[in-house]
Amino acid sequence: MSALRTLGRCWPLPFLLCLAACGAGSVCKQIARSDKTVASWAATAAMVGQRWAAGDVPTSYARNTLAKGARQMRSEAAALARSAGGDPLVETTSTRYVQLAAVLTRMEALAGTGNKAEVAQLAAALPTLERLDHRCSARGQAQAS
Amino acid sequence: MVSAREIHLERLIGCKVYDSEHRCAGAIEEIEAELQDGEWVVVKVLTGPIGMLTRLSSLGVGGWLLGLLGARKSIGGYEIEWRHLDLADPARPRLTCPLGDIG
Amino acid sequence: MADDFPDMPENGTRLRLARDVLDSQMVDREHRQSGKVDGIVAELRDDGRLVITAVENGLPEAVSRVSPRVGDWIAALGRRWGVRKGEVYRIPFNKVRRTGIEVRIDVDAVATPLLDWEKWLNDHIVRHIPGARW
Amino acid sequence: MKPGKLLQVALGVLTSIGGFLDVGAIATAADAGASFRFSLLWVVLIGTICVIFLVEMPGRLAAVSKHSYADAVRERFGFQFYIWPILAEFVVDFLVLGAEIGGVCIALQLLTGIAFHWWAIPVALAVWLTAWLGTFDFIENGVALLGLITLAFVAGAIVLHPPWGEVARGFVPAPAPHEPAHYWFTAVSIMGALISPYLLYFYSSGAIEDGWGKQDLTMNRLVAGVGMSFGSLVQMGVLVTAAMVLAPRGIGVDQYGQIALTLVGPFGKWGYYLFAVSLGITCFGACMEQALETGFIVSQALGWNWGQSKRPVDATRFTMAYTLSIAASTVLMVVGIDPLKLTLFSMALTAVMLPLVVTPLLVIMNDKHYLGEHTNGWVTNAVVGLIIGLTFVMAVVAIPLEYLGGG
Repeated sequence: MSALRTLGRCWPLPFLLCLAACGAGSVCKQIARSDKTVASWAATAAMVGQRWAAGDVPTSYARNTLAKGARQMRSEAAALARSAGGDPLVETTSTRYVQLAAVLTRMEALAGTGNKAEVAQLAAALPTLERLDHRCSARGQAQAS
Repeated sequence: MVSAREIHLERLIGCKVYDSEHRCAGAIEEIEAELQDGEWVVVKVLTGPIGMLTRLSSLGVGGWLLGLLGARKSIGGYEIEWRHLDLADPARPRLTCPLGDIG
Repeated sequence: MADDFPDMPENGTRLRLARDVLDSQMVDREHRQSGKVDGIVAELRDDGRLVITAVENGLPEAVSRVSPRVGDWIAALGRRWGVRKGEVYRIPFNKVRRTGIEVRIDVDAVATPLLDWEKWLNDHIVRHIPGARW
Repeated sequence: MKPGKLLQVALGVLTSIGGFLDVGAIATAADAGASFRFSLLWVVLIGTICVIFLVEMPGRLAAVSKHSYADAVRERFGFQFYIWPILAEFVVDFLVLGAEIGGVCIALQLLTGIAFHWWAIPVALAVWLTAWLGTFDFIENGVALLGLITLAFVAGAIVLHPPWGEVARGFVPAPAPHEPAHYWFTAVSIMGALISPYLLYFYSSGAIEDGWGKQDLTMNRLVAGVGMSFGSLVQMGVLVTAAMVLAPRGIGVDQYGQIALTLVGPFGKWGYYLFAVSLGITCFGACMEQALETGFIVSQALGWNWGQSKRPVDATRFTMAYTLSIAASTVLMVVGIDPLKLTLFSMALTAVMLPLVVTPLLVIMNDKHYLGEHTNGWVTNAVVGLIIGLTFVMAVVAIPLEYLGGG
């Protein structure tokens, strides 16, 4: 839970960095694309977590999907770092992806132990993060197109 | 085993026909044979669009389409009688007379 | 059936070889599908006439119309491993009794190489798999 | 119309509905709904109209001439021409059959939790066994009737109470609301999934298998028109449920597992299993059709005896053709290639080769040697001309769009 709280408190930082760096169009475009994928997987994890806790989807499906989501997020983070490493905004964004991936991995582990309450809680917290990413990528897109 | 004067007609199709002044009459698209005393004898080849449309038996639709595309005078291509054709080298069929005489 | 082998047309009848013979579906006496016409052989006679002598069936012949080199390559493959030894089978043109989208040939395909692959696959593979004769 | 005939029409319509979806249709419709809500419904509508014509004509060709479309293209255009569409079709069949097998494997993964590539060989064996033992009727009618379960998508769309005004506006062609490259790539993928070459080859072969004659032309028209229209409702159902469940949450379609959520939304636990079974049956039916289609086109191109209604011993080359096709495509899944990526790639490839397959239709359907007095009217010819034009446009834009907007 602490990872979420720290992310929540310092949310203005990536937002401001995004504004400053949006002059570098291609980086913002890359971030926008990665954000879209990561946001999609974060939203998937949120719905899967909630539906698993409600007993609508089997555990194997929930774990597979959460694990796949975490993998996708990590690969987006790595791809972003590889393509535009050194740029402060990219560093912050890929770190955020890795932290999100950690949340998903945690949810997957909890699903393995059948801890519905905590998975539901983590799932509920995810959308706020995911919407934050949207605002940044939407601004990035508006800048880029 | 290909005997001395044996010709594969399927390989003629698609070959371009040239006259003595190296003008092209188009690619052979159809070959016409006639029954003479129990034997089918090649009497004519058709080249170019007229040959193609004959082979695709769509002279109706094809002619209409080509008319749309501005083929004013005729659809294009030639009907070449056998006697005007020289197949000494089957891969490069020749006309024995100038293109103008084919009409 | 009567219409299978109509009597020979009269003299002067015209035949369009590309449209009504080449690439048409061959059907034998027993209505078996017997391959497509892959080639037409003609002979240049001394009197200058070019007389149709046979139709041919064989993958090497068909492919060599696209690319002679690949056609030869397939024929070589056939000679080494093929059931028909890469040979193209010829049917005398006087056995061709009907032309058009279907070419009726007055032969019994089983007695010719036309169905060699069919028989070979049956004898060596298909027949041995349960349910092949359901 | 005699009761027997009415029953045949009803069966034809039902099998069209049950057999309409395949892995490509599900993936492209779900991606469209998730990314653009209802605004691509007009593409499904246009695609369906094209499908109705592209199914009716080969059916008529086969019923009147007893020659399939593959036969006619070789007989009329010659081997030199026909070798290219058939080679292209082999490659697409190989990929699409792999994707369809993948679809069944994913369904089994959803049901059992066992990773999908473990299911590749059992699924391939089941597909092969059904083809080996089943008659064409059993395969076409049996599997397709089971496919009626896909009406769950239509039910899901209704239960979710979509804004019907916005849905209706989706049927009006409109420019991209956002991300134009992805919008048009998705549009081309939907068309590529709908207007697939296998329609022409499979339906003409099917009409011969069913022994259709001139007396079946009305039925052919009814089955094509009514069947395909209802069938497209199912694909629209997939699009609408994705628009209602995935789009608001910003869930994109990167994996089949995410598409399962479209039915979990409206039906909860039941929705999950409904999706898995729908995906499995739909893709299993499509596997049969793709495998048999490979057998049809090679047999008809080379003039072999063929027929799924024949026993394997009576059509050994045809039988071995589809057997090798199933075996080859299964390798794609055994090595664990992602079925969804394979699906979208094969849809784009299909779009590129479509002109080569559809263009000969204009010549053949006007050839009296094949159709006598049942050749195309000028209306149908005009529609075929439009479809050919559309396929050329799709062929030109498919690959650039895949690069720009597909990834």
